[in-house]
Amino acid sequence: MSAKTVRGLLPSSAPIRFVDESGSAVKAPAKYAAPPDELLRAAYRWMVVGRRFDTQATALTKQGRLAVYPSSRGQEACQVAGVLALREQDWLFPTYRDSVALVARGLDPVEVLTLLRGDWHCGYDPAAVRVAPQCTPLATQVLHATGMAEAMRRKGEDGVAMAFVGDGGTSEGDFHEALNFAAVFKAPVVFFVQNNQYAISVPLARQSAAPALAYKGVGYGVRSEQVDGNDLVAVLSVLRAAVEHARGGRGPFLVEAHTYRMDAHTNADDAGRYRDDEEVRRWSAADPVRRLETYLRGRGLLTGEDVEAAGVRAESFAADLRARMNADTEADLLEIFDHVYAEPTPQLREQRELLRAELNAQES
Amino acid sequence: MSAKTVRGLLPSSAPIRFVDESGSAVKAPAKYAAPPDELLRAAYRWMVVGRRFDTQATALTKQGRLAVYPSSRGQEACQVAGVLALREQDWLFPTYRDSVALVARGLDPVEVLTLLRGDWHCGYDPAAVRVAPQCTPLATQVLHATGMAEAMRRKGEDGVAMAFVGDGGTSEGDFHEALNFAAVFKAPVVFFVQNNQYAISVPLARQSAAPALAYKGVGYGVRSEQVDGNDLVAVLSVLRAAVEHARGGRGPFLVEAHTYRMDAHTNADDAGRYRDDEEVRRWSAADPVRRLETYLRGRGLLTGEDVEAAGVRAESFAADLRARMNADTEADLLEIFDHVYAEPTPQLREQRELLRAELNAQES
Amino acid sequence: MPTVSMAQALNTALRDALRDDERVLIFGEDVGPLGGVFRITDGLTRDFGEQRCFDTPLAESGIVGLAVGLAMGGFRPVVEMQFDAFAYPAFEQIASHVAKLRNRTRGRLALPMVIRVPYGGGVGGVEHHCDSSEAYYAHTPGLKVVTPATPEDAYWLLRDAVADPDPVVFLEPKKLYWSKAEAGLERRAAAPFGRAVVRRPGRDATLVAYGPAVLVAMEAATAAAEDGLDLEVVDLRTIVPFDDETVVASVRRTGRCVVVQEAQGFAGVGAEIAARVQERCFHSLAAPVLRVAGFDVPYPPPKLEHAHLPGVDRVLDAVERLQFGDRPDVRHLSRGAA
Amino acid sequence: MPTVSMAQALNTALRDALRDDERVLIFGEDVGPLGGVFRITDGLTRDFGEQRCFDTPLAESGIVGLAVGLAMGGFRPVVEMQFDAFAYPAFEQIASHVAKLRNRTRGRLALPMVIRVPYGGGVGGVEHHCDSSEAYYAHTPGLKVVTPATPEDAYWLLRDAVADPDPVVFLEPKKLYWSKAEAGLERRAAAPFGRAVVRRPGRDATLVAYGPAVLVAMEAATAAAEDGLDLEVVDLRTIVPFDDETVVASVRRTGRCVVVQEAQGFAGVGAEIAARVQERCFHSLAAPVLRVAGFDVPYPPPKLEHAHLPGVDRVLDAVERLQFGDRPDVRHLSRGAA
Ligand SMILES: Cc1ncc(C[n+]2csc(CCOP(=O)(O)OP(=O)(O)O)c2C)c(N)n1
Ligand SMILES: Cc1ncc(C[n+]2csc(CCOP(=O)(O)OP(=O)(O)O)c2C)c(N)n1
Ligand SMILES: [Mg+2]
Ligand SMILES: [Mg+2]
Repeated sequence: MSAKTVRGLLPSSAPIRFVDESGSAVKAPAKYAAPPDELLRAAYRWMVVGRRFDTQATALTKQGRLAVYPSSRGQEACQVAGVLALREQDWLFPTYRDSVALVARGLDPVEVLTLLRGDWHCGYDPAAVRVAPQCTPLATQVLHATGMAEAMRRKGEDGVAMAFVGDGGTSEGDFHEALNFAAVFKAPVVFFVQNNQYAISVPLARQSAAPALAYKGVGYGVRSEQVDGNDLVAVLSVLRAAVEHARGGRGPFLVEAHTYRMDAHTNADDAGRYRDDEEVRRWSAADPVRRLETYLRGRGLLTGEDVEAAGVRAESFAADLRARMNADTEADLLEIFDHVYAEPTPQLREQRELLRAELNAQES
Repeated sequence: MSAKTVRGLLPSSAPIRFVDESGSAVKAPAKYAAPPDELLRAAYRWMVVGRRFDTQATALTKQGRLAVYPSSRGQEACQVAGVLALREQDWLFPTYRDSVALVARGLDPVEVLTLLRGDWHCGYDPAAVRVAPQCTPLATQVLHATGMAEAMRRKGEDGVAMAFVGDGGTSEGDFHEALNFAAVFKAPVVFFVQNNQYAISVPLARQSAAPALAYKGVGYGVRSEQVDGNDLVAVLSVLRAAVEHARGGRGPFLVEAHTYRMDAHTNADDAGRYRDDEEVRRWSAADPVRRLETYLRGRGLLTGEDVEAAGVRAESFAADLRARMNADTEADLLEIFDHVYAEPTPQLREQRELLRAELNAQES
Repeated sequence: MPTVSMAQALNTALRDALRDDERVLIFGEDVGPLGGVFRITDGLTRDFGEQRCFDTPLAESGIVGLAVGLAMGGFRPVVEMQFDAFAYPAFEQIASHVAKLRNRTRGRLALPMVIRVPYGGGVGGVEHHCDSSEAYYAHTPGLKVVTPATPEDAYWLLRDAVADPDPVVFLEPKKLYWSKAEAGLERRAAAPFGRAVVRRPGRDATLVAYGPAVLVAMEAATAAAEDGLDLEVVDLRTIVPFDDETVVASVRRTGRCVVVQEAQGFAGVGAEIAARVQERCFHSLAAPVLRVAGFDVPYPPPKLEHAHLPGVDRVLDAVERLQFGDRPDVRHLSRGAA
Repeated sequence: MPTVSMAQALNTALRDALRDDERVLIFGEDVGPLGGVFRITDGLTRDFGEQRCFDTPLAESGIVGLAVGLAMGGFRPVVEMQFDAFAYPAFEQIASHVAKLRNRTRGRLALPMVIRVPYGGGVGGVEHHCDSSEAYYAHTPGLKVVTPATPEDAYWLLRDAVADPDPVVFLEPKKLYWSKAEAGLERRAAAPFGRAVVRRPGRDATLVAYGPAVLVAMEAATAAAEDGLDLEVVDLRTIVPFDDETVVASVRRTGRCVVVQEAQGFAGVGAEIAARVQERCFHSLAAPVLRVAGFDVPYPPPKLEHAHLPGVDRVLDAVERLQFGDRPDVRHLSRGAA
């Protein structure tokens, strides 16, 4: 294959940027179009809601309302851009850290938190919203996304699947197998790596020696790009290009977004053990919400009123979530037997009877 | 990371060649040194022995002396160069197809064929010869090689591990994980992909959409190269550079050799089902043994007498192998219990007694 | 009825499934033009096209993970793992996703897919090619686990598996691939999915077996009959769901039971059968439920596998230990070997 | 004797192993500066340096495969799988290599390594974080499978495992990590590796348990004692090798047996125990060997796990079904719950 083909697959040597940390526009390569202004305004509103959702979920966890919560504070540009780059017919394959993306997809936040709340299922109907259950076994969902993309391709639909995956997740064998399958089948799937610099406590330098994770694409013949993950405009622009590349039948696309996990891995984690405050402070300066706000204000696309309205909307979103999460739910213990198979096996029927008898005995 | 670093990792855009198909020298990049003449002459002799060994093993299989045999006819340049690039202190991690490499490493061919003969162990003492048991679960050995390289590095030894793997094997998750671990730990390991164009019946085009498999290295920060796998001089030169790179503490190296599996996957396979004779004929023209012979003769490094002597040596090698393989061996059935653990568990002792009683009953 | 091999029956089942349901897709390593290393998919690419039966890159986790996505997208994947031990790379996908997706979506996403696994030994295979891996799957809730012992069952159980709304691990006993028998593939006479069958009625003891061990049990029963011992043979057919009814009814009747499996015994499916039988038939049992299984060693290679594989003699030895002291009508078994 | 938690005992064991044998290496995901998500490796990197205890990239097959190579190269790797279900990606390396390397080299290459796996539920973990995976390993010849139930055993069995010439899967019951008990970590009083212990002697029936279920069995025995029923509790400690002697001696004495395990029951280790016990103690048994196990469902989430986990009541219900009709001295159990 020609050197030109190889160059066409490789990412830019530095992350794509449209807006710098001060909120000023910088020149981006011509091949990436600036997203429509209206979309940027919508993205801003979702980011504000997303950030508020995230702090609310963290608070609910402290109150014992969630079993665990992995915050994505600091990654809102990625979470929102990932979703806004998709159309309704497209599928999203999120990880446990992508609740904000699900919120931006329009899912009921209470449903989004069902699993983390301690229930046994994902809360929403995946097929109805075209969002797979949030996935914990790392990188496994990247293959499912590839399979779904291939399903859509085979059915002649024009849907695209987008798989979210973390920097740590790229080390798993499934990530490799997914990129390879997608490339060989030319499946319309976008692999979106949120490189937030850590896999729990393990920093990127111990995760990979690659020039950048985006360089993984060429080894599969997958077109790749890297982007400043705290620049909403850049992430959205590049992901839109990636999605249209896939939708156009040109195969998969890999995007690495360089971002940062501002909070600990989850509420149960103690980030002080492995990173210093100084690093966190440095990344605060790159805050994606403030950056987009400054940029949009600078371009006259956002007024003080808009900002205030977004804040108000986010607050009422949080209040509603709080109220509904504070309501206790009843779980039907016997339902644990009902969805293991389409019909319970004779063994499960017996076990259900055993539990039913126990519960009856307890009640009487 | 700079564009220069990335370029430093990428392979040449075309496979490295020192000798073309007609046996004439061609210009290779200066960074790869021509191997010493004496080594080339030794390589020739091993290739002749290797080819004869291979046809002999195939013949023994037809006679029912081997359970199965995966031929590497056509891949002798890879098999021999892989071994000659190593020193005694280095470790080799072969696949099932690399018997010729083991022969070139100086192992007793009868031991090499122990497993394929239907016995339950690899035949030789891996630590004594620094050759791991030939590995069947694909790409799993690539991780073992990385671990061994890491062991040697940690012990301050200057050994290198070389993992052989096929084109198909590069699709497995373990291949990915091994390259990543090796790069992060800077383990002195050379990944040597014998791309023989097929994984059983599956051609390369269905295995990967990469520009070449050698492009997989950059995604891990692993220096990579591709080479004409039927040009012994090129394979040996590049592998020697790779091994010295690793030995010098500069981390792992990936080499892809483009070659061809002349025979079916194994004696049990029917290649006619998935490839045409025309393709096989085309590759015959690239025969590595003849190519090296022509080249060495052209350079006056090989005489007709040498060629004849090599043939004679190969014949006696084969005759000896034949004779020893035709001798029946006695297997001690009870030994199947002896090496499951260092000491058999009480359960295994019981089971051993059961079998012993059965065998005694049969005898009486 | 025509006589067919199990391999032919399986091939026909896949063929008929492709014909009857356009959502069915067959893929895996070498299942395309080659027809699979055992030729179970022979001719399917030729006859149904690459869109329906195709080769994938070489990665088992990838194959199963792709199947999960395709099933979520409305297809019915039937994937082949080339050999038992080569399904292990897919273990996480199988245990954490295939088995659980229905449950973790409260039944909203079904996962109708079949994972075909040629398994077991007795074919002179080298290392890693002869594992009996049924217990790993049977122990994993959410999977159905099936293994046929006759060509007719192979056909119908595979049709059932493909039509099933749940994921099925379909274990094909390699050593029976070329065994032939009369088989009705046109009109169903085979028992329903989920039911065991009595392959041979008998009064004196029950042999419970599945997959490759059924043949051994049948041969043992024939041999025992020569000694006047009337053994019943139950073939499980599906390990999950398990047919307690048929097994229990048999053992209650005969009062004695030997479980036969090829897999290493420790914590295998045979342990489950023995445990269940004694739980449910304790007061009918005249002797403990005995197990005849492979040894707890890595599957041995061609030269040694005969020592490992539970054969007729080992089964009859176990039957002999069933304490027939209370049954003077049962003569002591006298076999050439003993 | 000092009182320590199981987590502390494990940490001390690793510490002492690092101190006593320079070939010992500890690695895995987050085991370095963080000290592991359960802090079992807390302080080891600080005290022994990165060369001895370090983080790896995030890939379980990679971790185990690397360990194989390092063990071949003379080290004694002790690797951590972060949670039970996250060991599944390493299943091929474990089943096809870790378990088999000694055998396939005719004993020439030993593979002394430990795979530590925090396992089981009862800690409010979300999906994929609470699997009981012991049966997968116990069914795989070539592996030793250990699971402690007390801090003292945790220490000594882990020391034994690290010193063992064979690969050991060391299963740590998550819900016991913070349970405290007096433990002699200086001078060994703990039973040898491979031996079960009678945790509580009793006359009327034997409860056989291991890992997290031992605590439940002990509590059940205490509760039963109030009803005048004297239960013996046997703690297996090592599942492989299995200590038939201790188990059989107990059941022959008591004549009754209930096996308690947290894992889903079907084809689990409890099935093996039940099968073995009835094989070996048939004529001593007054009732079938019963099993109390997790249900055959994917492990349920925090809100529902209490319904799934075998608790004291479920164990006592089983004991009650042990047909004490012949024992008028045993009073009918009367519990609040029943
Ligand atoms: C197969 C597997 N191994 C281990 C884990 C435990 N685990 C959960 S999150 C995590 C770190 C993931 O890091 P990354 O992919 O970078 O995603 P992030 O959490 O930073 O979003 C680990 C090790 C898991 N969920 N799955
Ligand atoms: C994990 C695993 N999956 C499947 C197989 C079955 N198998 C044996 S060889 C082979 C093809 C390997 O192709 P390649 O890596 O190109 O090596 P080659 O045989 O061409 O030397 C397959 C699929 C295996 N041995 N291991
Ligand atoms: Mg991360
Ligand atoms: Mg190949």
